[in-house]
Amino acid sequence: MDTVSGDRWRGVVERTWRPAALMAALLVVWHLVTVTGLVEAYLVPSPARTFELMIDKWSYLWGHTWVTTVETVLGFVIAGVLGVLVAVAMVCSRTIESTAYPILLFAQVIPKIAIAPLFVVWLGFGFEPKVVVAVLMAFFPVVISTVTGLKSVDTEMLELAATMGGGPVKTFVKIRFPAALPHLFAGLKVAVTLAVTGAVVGEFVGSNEGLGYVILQANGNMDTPMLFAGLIVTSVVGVLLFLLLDLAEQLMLPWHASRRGAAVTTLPAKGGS
Amino acid sequence: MDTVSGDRWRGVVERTWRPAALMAALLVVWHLVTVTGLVEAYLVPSPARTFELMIDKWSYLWGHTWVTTVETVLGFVIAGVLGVLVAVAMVCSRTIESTAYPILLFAQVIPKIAIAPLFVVWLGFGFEPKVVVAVLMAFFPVVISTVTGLKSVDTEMLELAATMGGGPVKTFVKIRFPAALPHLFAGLKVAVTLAVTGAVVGEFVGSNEGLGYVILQANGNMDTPMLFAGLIVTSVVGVLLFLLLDLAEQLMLPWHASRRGAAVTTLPAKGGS
Amino acid sequence: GGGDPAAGGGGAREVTLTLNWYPYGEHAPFYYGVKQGIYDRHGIKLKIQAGQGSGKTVTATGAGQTDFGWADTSALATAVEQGVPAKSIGVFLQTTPASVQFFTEKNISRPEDLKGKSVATTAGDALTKTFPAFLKQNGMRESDVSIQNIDPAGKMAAVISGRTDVLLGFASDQGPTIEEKAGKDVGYLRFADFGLNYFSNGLLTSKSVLQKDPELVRKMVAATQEAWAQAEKAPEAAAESMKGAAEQLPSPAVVLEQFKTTLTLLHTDATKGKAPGVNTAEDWRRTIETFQRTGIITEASDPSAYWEESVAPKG
Amino acid sequence: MKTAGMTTTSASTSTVAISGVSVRFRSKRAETTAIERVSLDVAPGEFVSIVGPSGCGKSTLLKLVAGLLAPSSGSVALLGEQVRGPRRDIGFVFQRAALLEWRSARRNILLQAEMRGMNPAAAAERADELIEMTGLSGFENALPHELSGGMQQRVALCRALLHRPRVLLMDEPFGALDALTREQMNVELHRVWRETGTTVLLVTHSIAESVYLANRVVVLTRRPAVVQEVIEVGLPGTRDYSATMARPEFAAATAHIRDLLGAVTGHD
Amino acid sequence: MKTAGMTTTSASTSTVAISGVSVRFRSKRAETTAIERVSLDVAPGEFVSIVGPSGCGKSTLLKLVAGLLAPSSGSVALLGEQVRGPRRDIGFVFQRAALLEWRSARRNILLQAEMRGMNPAAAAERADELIEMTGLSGFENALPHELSGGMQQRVALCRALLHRPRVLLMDEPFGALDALTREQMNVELHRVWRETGTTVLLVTHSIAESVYLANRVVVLTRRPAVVQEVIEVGLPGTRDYSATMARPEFAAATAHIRDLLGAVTGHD
Ligand SMILES: Nc1ncnc2c1ncn2[C@@H]1O[C@H](COP(=O)(O)OP(=O)(O)OP(=O)(O)O)[C@@H](O)[C@H]1O
Ligand SMILES: Nc1ncnc2c1ncn2[C@@H]1O[C@H](COP(=O)(O)OP(=O)(O)OP(=O)(O)O)[C@@H](O)[C@H]1O
Ligand SMILES: [Mg+2]
Ligand SMILES: [Mg+2]
Repeated sequence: MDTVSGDRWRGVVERTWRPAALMAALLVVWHLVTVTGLVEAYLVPSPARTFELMIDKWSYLWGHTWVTTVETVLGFVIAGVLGVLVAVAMVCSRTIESTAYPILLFAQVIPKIAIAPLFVVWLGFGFEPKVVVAVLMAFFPVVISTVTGLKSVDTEMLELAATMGGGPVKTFVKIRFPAALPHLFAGLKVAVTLAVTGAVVGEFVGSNEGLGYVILQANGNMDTPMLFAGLIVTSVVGVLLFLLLDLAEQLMLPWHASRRGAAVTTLPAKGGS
Repeated sequence: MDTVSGDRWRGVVERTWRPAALMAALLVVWHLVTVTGLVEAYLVPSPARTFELMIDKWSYLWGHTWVTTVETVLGFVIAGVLGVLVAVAMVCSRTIESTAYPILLFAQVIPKIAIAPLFVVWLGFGFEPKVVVAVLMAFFPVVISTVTGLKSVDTEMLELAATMGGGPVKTFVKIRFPAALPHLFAGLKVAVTLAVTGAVVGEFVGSNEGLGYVILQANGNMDTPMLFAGLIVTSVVGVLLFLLLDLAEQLMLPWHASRRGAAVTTLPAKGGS
Repeated sequence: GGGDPAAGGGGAREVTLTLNWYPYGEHAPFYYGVKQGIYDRHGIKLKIQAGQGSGKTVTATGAGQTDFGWADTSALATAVEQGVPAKSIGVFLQTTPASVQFFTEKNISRPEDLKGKSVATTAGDALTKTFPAFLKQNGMRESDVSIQNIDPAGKMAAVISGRTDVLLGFASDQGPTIEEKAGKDVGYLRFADFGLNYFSNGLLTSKSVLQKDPELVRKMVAATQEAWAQAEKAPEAAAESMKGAAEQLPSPAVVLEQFKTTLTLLHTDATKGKAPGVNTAEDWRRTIETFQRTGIITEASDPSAYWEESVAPKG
Repeated sequence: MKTAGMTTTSASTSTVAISGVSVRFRSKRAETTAIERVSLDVAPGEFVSIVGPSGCGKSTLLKLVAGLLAPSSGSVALLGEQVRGPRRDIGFVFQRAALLEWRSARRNILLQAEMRGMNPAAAAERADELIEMTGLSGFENALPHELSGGMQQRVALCRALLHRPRVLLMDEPFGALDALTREQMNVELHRVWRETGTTVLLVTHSIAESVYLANRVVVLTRRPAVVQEVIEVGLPGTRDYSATMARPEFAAATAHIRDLLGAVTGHD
Repeated sequence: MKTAGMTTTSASTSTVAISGVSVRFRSKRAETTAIERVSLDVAPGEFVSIVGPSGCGKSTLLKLVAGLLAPSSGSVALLGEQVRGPRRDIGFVFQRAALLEWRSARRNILLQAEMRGMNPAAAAERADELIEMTGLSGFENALPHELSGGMQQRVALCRALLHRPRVLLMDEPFGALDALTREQMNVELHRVWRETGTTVLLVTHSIAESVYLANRVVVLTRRPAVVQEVIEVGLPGTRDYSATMARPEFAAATAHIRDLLGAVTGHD
């Protein structure tokens, strides 16, 4: 028991020390670059000032962070569910696939900020337009990945399913979908980062709260410490959501080859009980 | 011979009529919606006016389209190459993977439009900042997909490669990379649409040319026909680039299951010579 | 300056001017000046670039990405306080075009009428920061109105659609556009008419250009003043000159309207009758005091911190 | 048309009725005729083995019967009904194990029950029975990549037997098993067949196995596969393994099949 | 420590020297001991067959020799060198064909040459020779999914033979082949072995095959696999197929192995 939890602990350290070291290195570079005047303060503030501000204003930042996080999560969940549904429809029917693709592409490629007036007029200034923008941004990677995943299922498995007569729904639930999960997760990971951006962009369009508002205002005031604080917090939200997904992937797909680690180095456990 | 080319022709019709019909239907809806005054002209122009404008100003639009297309393609290519290289490095070394991930995530999550002023200050109003934004936007999906792809190679194939002693480079070139191609293409497809958005967003920030310039200016003047013309052209650029990738995928991966079509319905050819 | 032998034929030196925004009526004199050869005559081959907000223009100017900028004085003041090495070389819009804009059907004629109204603003811009002072000046509090931050393009749509009652903007910018789009008359409450005036758009450059090539700056100021003076005399021709110079413009009627509105903003009482772009230190002081009072800057410095008087010909 | 004469007229009473079926695969490179005008009728409860050279079209034939492939010409009927699409009234063991890599051995077997909506408790009991029978006890919860090749094949076998199908199509189901296990499986399969009256079509490479288990052995030629001969195995219904092997009919049948296949001598 | 005595001292002259090797797999669910203190020496140019019940650890043993798995205890040496990682001085036929689905049959075979940087022209010639030998002619350009199970296996065989390896590790390489093709392959393999002096380790389920081909047959027990007995096959070097089968030594050896495996009777 002791050794197991010891192992686990060592595993956590193992996995975190490198990113932590990197972060520290980046902080040092940032510090040096600003202290030496290589980059001027009106462009990039010093880390000290930025973190000072973050501590001073943490409750202000926290309030806005919460708003953005809720929008992001909501947008991501909707995009995930919708994206999978659309992908399923596209895989089921060539007609749907060939008709839906152009619309999806269209919706994907349009710069969301350019249709801001439409959002403002149709959806107002509340919660909804931000969630909509987040959904629009996050939707496409989910669809593309899921379609790819659903289509790369082994054909023999599908033939087998057909002889079991489970029908399309059961075949989907028990075979196609689980087989597509590794692809789906790759799509979801991209999607969650885009959902964050979407929520922030949605806030750019029209909002009195959220990190987008903080960033925009800081930009207007040339308040670079606040701008960087906003950017850092935004990134942290994105990174945390991403890591949550990564964790979910590890829990749900222990079987997936990409989690099994490198091939050739597989060593059977030394010793035993 | 005749029948083959006939078949091919029928195939093209088969594949295009549905999207075309959908486009037509959308145009009709758009027309009706604007003609009946359901949506006001200051928000959505009529298709007739939009296309009229597109024809009138085609050389103007074409010039800007060309600029954006070049930025997009350049950004996409750089993001693709860099993304694959980074993914390879990440798959090769756990150290690189765990250190690079946070940076990548960070770079991905930050709203580009918020840091775009930095690009303008550092890189000016020219070509470069747009390409940089396009690269930043398109980079992440390529990395994520490639990593997933490279990791899902059958472990037994890798073992086999090890017994052939080809070394990591040959194993990569001949086994891992081809096996990852279906994943990679899914990533590239998302990336190319994001590269378009990236280039346009880059142009929003500071530019005298490109579709982002056209769109933002139209937005400022509430020149909705021009706005929609810009959006349509942007989408067309995105869709065309996407289709090019799709074609490349079909040519390069004829073996991939997702291209082999549905399993159970595989029919051996009727008749013969 | 100007002695650079590599700088094009005819001795004209290529110079970039980055505007505060995409070209609209206010910028007509620059195009007019180019068309009339005024800049050429001063040895300047002027290249006009669109900008994306005064703040970015000031920063880009300070960083040397453009030779000259055309931007709002409040943005300049903020930037200077943050350490951006940029300086004004003459404010041309000495009366602020800042105004509350609305359809006349809303029956707003005094600041008090704004009570209970929703106001579309843009987060972080100068108007939004001076608006509370405008309200206070007129015996109102911020809580009397509801503020809504919206993207610049969304602001106009919000007012036309009725999502908000009024917007904060430049009288020389949005007003004529929404009037045309909605087909309804637009009314203005100009800050300047209700006891709050400060400097608006003007010409600026970086400290390094000022230091290295004061001669070029002098030429630029002189040429610009001349261009504005000429344009003032022939507003139609000036507005006309924009046609073709920039493809995507508001309709000619809107451009003219915008420019005519601009012309009403060129002078304070102190500079009446002088050439456009000639400022007085007293006016500068008053503007700086206002900026400090409204929180655009935290500490007021001497006008010389923001304004290089030496390059401006006394007119 | 020409093949009509070869079709027996008992189609309506046959469990499997293959009449004049040809299959042509067309790929970019070439056209392969896998099966050429093959006709075969299998009576209810009959056990038919199919042997033939590698690549001749045996797997193709089974897929035809299951409705996973459509013939280029000719027709197939199963249980009196024309085969037009995948049929669920069968149990199919593929040549490859085709297991879901994220399901344990037991849950791979139970997939059959889940897909058919069988009673879970009954299915679980049946699964345990089959796991016991195939010697997989102790590995119920192992994932496919933790199983040996032969174990994977046995899981696939259990899966096909779980729902006691009326028709069993088996494509080389014992190929990855050692001799002893294979014999045990043969005996078990024979018992299951005797007890349940299932109709079985078995593709095998083992001549002994084909004769031991079947009522009839169909010998196919090289590609394109044509039925070379159908051998009636005159062995008694209940077959003790060693006793059967010792019978002269057994020896005669295996020798004949070896000759047909052109084998130099009697190794399998 | 205890197993040291079991190790023969000829490690330095052996091509393969397995000494006191155990392999334990640990998964979340359970710990499986696949191999328990197995020792085996294979002399240069020797042909050793390995037989044993399904799931006993035969594949595991071959992977140990190839350096694809590290033993939990004990050590393995190949060609006089300790095995510490994957070894390239071998040819390996896996139990599954493991073909690259995007390469044609021929290009799958040539993968071996490309990975090793062999002379392309010579490799191509050799590939054609092997394709001819294994009866794959006409399917050189077919993709794996267009090949039958047996054909895929033959492609894998060709791939392993392409570079004329000094040591050949084969994991049930003929399992998906029909009796006739299997015999032909046996004869071919025997010829190749005779001519090249390759050292071969062959895992097979066919007792006849194991005896026909090998100098020695290693019989493993049920899991955890222990070496039950090593049978010296006293057959002459050059072996005519039918003549060999008819020899009394052959009959004796197969019967003995059947007994060891606990088979009820002589079916394989
Ligand atoms: N999808 C396909 N496309 C093209 N050719 C195919 C396809 N499937 C099978 N074939 C060809 O059809 C022939 C018969 O294949 P099949 O798998 O039925 O052989 P088989 O008798 O089962 O052989 P084995 O005993 O080796 O498994 C082979 O020549 C094969 O190449
Ligand atoms: N990766 C693994 N993780 C856990 N257990 C494993 C793993 N690989 C093999 N085993 C176990 O090791 C034992 C031996 O497996 P192996 O594949 O060597 O058997 P085998 O003798 O080749 O059997 P077969 O003849 O069926 O192929 C089996 O019980 C199997 O479950
Ligand atoms: Mg087959
Ligand atoms: Mg094995």
